[in-house]
Amino acid sequence: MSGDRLRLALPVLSLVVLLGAVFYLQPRAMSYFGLNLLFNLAIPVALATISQMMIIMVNDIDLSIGTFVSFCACVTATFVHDTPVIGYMILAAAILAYALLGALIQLRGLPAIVVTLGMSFVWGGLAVLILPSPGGASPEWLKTLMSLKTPLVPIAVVAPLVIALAVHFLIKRSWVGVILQGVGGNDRAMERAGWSLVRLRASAYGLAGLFGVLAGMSLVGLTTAADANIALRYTLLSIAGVILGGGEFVGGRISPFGAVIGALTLTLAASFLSFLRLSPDWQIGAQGAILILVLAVRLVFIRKGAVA
Amino acid sequence: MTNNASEPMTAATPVRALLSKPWIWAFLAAAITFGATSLIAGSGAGSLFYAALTFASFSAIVGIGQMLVITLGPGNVDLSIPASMTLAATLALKFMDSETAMILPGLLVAIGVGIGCGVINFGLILLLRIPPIIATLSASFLYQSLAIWSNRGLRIKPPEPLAEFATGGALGIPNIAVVGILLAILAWVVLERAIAGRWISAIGQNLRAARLSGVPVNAVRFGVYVNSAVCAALAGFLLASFSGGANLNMGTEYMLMSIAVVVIGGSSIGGGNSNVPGIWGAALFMFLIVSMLNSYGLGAGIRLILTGVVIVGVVALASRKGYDV
Amino acid sequence: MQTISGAPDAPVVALDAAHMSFGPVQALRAASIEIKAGECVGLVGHNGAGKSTLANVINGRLTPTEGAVQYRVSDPAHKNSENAQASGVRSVFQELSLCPNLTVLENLRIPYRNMPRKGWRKIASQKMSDALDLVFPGHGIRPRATVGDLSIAERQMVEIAIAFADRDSEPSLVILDEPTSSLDAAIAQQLLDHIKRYCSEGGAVLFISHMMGEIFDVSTRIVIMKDGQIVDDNPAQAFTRQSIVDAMGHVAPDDDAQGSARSERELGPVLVSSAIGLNARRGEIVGLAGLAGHGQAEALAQIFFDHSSVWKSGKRPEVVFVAGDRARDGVMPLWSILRNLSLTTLPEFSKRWMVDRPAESGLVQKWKDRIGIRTNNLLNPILSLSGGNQQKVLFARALASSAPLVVMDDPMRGVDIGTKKEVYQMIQNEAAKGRSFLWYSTETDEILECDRVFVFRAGEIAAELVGDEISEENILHASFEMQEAVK
Amino acid sequence: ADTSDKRIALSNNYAGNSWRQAMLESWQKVGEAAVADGKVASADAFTTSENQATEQAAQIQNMILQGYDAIVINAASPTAINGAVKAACDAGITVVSFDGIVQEPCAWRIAVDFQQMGREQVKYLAERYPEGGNLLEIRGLAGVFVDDEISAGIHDEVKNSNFEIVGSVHGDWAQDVAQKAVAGILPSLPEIVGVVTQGGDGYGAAQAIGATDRAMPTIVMGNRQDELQWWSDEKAANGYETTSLSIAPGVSTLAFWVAQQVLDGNEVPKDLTVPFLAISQDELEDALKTTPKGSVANVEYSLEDAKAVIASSK
Ligand SMILES: Nc1ncnc2c1ncn2[C@@H]1O[C@H](COP(=O)(O)OP(=O)(O)OP(=O)(O)O)[C@@H](O)[C@H]1O
Ligand SMILES: Nc1ncnc2c1ncn2[C@@H]1O[C@H](COP(=O)(O)OP(=O)(O)OP(=O)(O)O)[C@@H](O)[C@H]1O
Ligand SMILES: [Mg+2]
Ligand SMILES: [Mg+2]
Repeated sequence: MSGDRLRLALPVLSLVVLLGAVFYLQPRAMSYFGLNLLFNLAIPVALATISQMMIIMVNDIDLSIGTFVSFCACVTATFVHDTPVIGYMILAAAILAYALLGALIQLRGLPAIVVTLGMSFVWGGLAVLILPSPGGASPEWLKTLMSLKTPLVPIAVVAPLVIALAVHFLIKRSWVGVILQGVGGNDRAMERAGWSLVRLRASAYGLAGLFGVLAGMSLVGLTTAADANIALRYTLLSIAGVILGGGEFVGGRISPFGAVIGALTLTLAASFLSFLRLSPDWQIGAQGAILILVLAVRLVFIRKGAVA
Repeated sequence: MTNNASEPMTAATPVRALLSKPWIWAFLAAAITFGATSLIAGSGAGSLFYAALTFASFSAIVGIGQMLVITLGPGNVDLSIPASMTLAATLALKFMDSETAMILPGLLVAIGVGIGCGVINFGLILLLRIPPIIATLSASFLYQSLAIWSNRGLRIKPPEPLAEFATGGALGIPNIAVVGILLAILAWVVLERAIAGRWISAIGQNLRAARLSGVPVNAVRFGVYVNSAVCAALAGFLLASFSGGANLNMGTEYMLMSIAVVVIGGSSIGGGNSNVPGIWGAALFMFLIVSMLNSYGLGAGIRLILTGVVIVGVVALASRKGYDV
Repeated sequence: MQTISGAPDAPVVALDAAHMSFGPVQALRAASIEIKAGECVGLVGHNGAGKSTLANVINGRLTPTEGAVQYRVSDPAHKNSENAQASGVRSVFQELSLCPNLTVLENLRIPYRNMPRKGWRKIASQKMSDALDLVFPGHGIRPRATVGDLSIAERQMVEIAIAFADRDSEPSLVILDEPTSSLDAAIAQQLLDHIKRYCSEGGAVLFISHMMGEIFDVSTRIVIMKDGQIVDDNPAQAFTRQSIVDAMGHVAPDDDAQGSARSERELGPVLVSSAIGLNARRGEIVGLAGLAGHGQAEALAQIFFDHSSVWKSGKRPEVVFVAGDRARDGVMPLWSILRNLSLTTLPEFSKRWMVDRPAESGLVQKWKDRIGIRTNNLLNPILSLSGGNQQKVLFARALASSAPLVVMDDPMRGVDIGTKKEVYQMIQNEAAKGRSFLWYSTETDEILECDRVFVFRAGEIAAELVGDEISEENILHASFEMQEAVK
Repeated sequence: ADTSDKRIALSNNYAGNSWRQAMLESWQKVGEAAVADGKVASADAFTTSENQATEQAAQIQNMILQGYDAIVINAASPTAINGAVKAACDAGITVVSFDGIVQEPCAWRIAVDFQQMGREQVKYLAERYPEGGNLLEIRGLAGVFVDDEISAGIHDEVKNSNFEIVGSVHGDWAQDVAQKAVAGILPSLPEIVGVVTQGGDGYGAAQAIGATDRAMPTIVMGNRQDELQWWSDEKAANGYETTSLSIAPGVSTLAFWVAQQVLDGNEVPKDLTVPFLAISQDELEDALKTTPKGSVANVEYSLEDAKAVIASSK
């Protein structure tokens, strides 16, 4: 079995098992309506996870994605709703800022984790400035889009698939994706072959920014309003999603399908727990336990390396 | 593409030598913010310094633990610090139940909790091979539940002498800061002079090569994770004693804080290279920047933005490119 | 496909009195060299002589501090590296330049800057297969395999094939910096044959190696470097093994000593043995031979892991390891030479938990002199050493220990001949004192140094050869045909 | 109508402080009694692991799937879970929000007039110090609705007084953060006469100020037992005077009964207001006696109390 296939086997398996458990506990979930409720909030998580994946692809890690998505959500619920032209310009500028950040990180050899840690304060501050108090409203078209009634399968299932497929073609099949993955695999080799690492890293970050913006917009479409802290937990969720989806922190090993499935699995895990009806004291702990459980299954799939 | 790193350490001017230390930037930043705040505080500068020392201690103590973890190399970070702090403080304060005689046993309970958390964290990493970021995060949910379950968020007062120790000071230095500085010195000795320090750094640079060079890699990693949890537990214990009781949310801000002080302090986040004095510089800075922005009456939004800009700025200034040929 | 423009008989590259210094280190001094089409230039020199530096100046990665580089296509407005690329200069660096997370064909896409965008995968796959078939017939590497899943020898083959592949332009000069170091003899021979064929068809090659046999096999011209200078540059016929060794400036060790030490030594009881039947007696030098990638490295690692602990480390380790793949298994890139060298022995020379620093610098100084590490300051970063000198540090790291068993995973990669002979001698001496060695090597010379040899095939021991049975033919024979082991 | 087969769920976004713990405990106590009495079929409580609107929205969507008849919400955000609340209403579920209320019009709201809470503090201080003076403001978590509301009330009322707010810090509703923030800004402040807070930060402020040689200003407390204890100690030592006000965590039980009443078919106005629980100088000792050590002053509501609240706001 090829490495990529194997990498995907675990996330798919854990999703299937969890889904089975949820259907068993709550047969009502096994419907168009039920699936939509189970998964619609996974759409922004999936987009954020893809964004994080772009960063992990070039061996970096983004601690600011949660605040960035919150910022984008605030912009969407205010500027994009009130004055669309200005709104989209701000979002475009945010993507550009992400790309510039990537360039800065490469040029000065900065540790991405710190720069993004710093940026998480900046995005958070901007979000608080835009929306000191929760509010705003979703642009109509966005609300309509997110509550679209697709035939047969609900949008909550269709959208993640479409996202995964699109990113798969962009990253795994196209030559651009290959070059970007190369940065994570061996950046010296890329440099020797004459590629500009600055440009490549900026592109990866730009893509991350783009998907962050999409995550923020889709989130507002679902919640119909925003607040400055709306997506903070996406930072850790997205990292967990990428890893759960078979990605690795170094070496440019990532899988778009895996990442999206990882995001779905994480969302589902929380639902599974609420269907179990644990005592409130242990509800938080159970979330940790289930995360550990799912990842422990990875053990079966990891080849036994010589050194731990 | 030459760079100064490849030159041997020839005699440079003292200033140059100082500027080449990666931790100097954190102290410079702290000094500048202190100066700017003092402009407003005037004669209050002394008490500002005292407060800075006090509150920086907690960040420094958790930062030392986090630094060793981060030194272990890419992907190593301890996200369970806030939960370990809370759990240790909650259990210890409940155990002491404000009784003076129980102070020492209480401290031992806190440290025991720290050891327990560290063992669980590393157990997940080693036995289940879960990446540290996620292992420590998941474990922290468990600790949080345990803290909630154990006394449902009730705030129990620390024993009187303990509270006095935690809030007191001598010769213009808070007691807490003395603890923090002693721990920093200890960490420096371990990292710079002890075999263990070499081992930690070697693992951070290349785990496989370290293993093949005879480094007992699991023992070292075990020690580092346990140490981080124990530092967190100690910080939690002191913080609860200082602020008059344990809260369920008392550790929250130390998650980002512990990482921030490590990286602003000049440790290479890629691992293998750590930097003890910088932790203190960064811890002071992180307190002072908030005080400065508060003193100038800036709103939360601006304050957050400036904090972020300064973090990125300090890191960009302190960075030096590695080998690039 | 586009061919390289410019006058066809002009040299592909010409260096005129090029200087290259790194701070105080003069890595290259007044080097002048021309390489013309159809030439295969063998470049030899001791470790740190400046070979890699010269190669990097030629391929444009380094810009000389003085002097000029002229390419066949030289546009002064462009950087050297761009001119080099435009002139068809390609390089195979010693440490691998592949992306392990990508497939073989995707790795071809990386240097192939102007690949057609439509259907590029098909094109890349075709070109990759063609190139591999051309250089290494019967290679068995699928273009869609992920590089990370390949053995180190296969990766090296892929990288070499990429350098010779038909891309946007034809290669006019291929620089190979120690390309055969992780290939076994049969595959290396395929490469040498290809080089000869390629040069006879009008290509040029700059071939860096420490293996005299290969140099004589392929070179039409041999260039010798010593301490940053080109000290000799003549047609290959003008040299003999001896004259090269003399010119490189190393004392020529007498070859007759070989093998005689073997018979004299007295062997002790069995010290280690592993599940697959590998064993070593006290004072014995045991070789692991066979084609590259047939389980030798794994067997060694197994022995090392079985006899060392991840939980404790004591004053008397049972086994130490000498890495061949420096970047992966040996070097601590952030550290000085000193710290790198003392790593394994820290608990042995220190009193308790603390590093005994005077003892440390004493020990390191002793080994620097003993094994001849070329540096003026042991506090310099290890990466400032040339590849061969880094390897010596790793050797010293292990030998400085008191462990009775030394496990060596092809440890002489990139070590020059003179040093090699010294190290062989050192190993013989240590063995005489009762130390045992398990030595995996891709080079026959080294295997011939051993008392006993296990030949591996497909992860198992195909033959055990003792004493006079150890010969190139026997090893090759056992490598290729499953035989009843001589027990 | 009979509600004995109805199931009510509590969706809670945060459990990390003593107020929330007391809230959950009150819910459990009253809920269990109601189940035993056959008033409802079940009263389950759910808490999200992190204080996040997105997580709570998912939680509510799960409750819809589980077929609860009513969902009682203490919301992480008044707007960010509107989508999920709307979906619940559309599924025919009664939604009642309290403390952290939601804007979605289909839900019932048991609101605390947070602006008023801010104003009350300043009014109290204005009585104490008619000539005015300097105030320090301790705020909650930036970007959260409650923080913004209380602060707005405070600033609004300060305009009608002789006070000036000379410093404002965010204590994130955490004792130690508040203490740290206050200690950091104190050196730069002129003399202050009063500290206005958002509940639960008073003790931290007192600690920070006590560590300096400043005179202790009047700190408005937030009903936490340690605050009351400190106040009582100071009162005994030097006659310290202040006031304390906050919402009673037991408001969760009011929300419970309101949900039950709606399910019962009674007409209930969409917007209800609960008074906050204030403790004055004279009530201090009594309040302290009834508040468990380390917890928060509390009142729980019975069905009758709830009916009275509903009736009064018709
Ligand atoms: N970037 C650099 N900075 C400092 N010193 C350097 C640098 N590059 C090369 N050197 C030094 O220049 C000298 C020549 O190095 P080079 O790598 O060219 O040797 P080499 O002949 O390839 O040796 P080997 O056979 O061991 O690979 C060595 O002393 C090396 O330490
Ligand atoms: N920035 C640097 N500072 C110090 N030394 C450097 C630096 N960059 C490269 N070197 C050294 O320059 C030399 C040439 O680098 P390169 O990576 O080409 O080595 P190499 O030739 O592949 O090694 P080997 O000879 O073992 O094949 C090496 O000695 C390397 O260690
Ligand atoms: Mg070299
Ligand atoms: Mg070399």
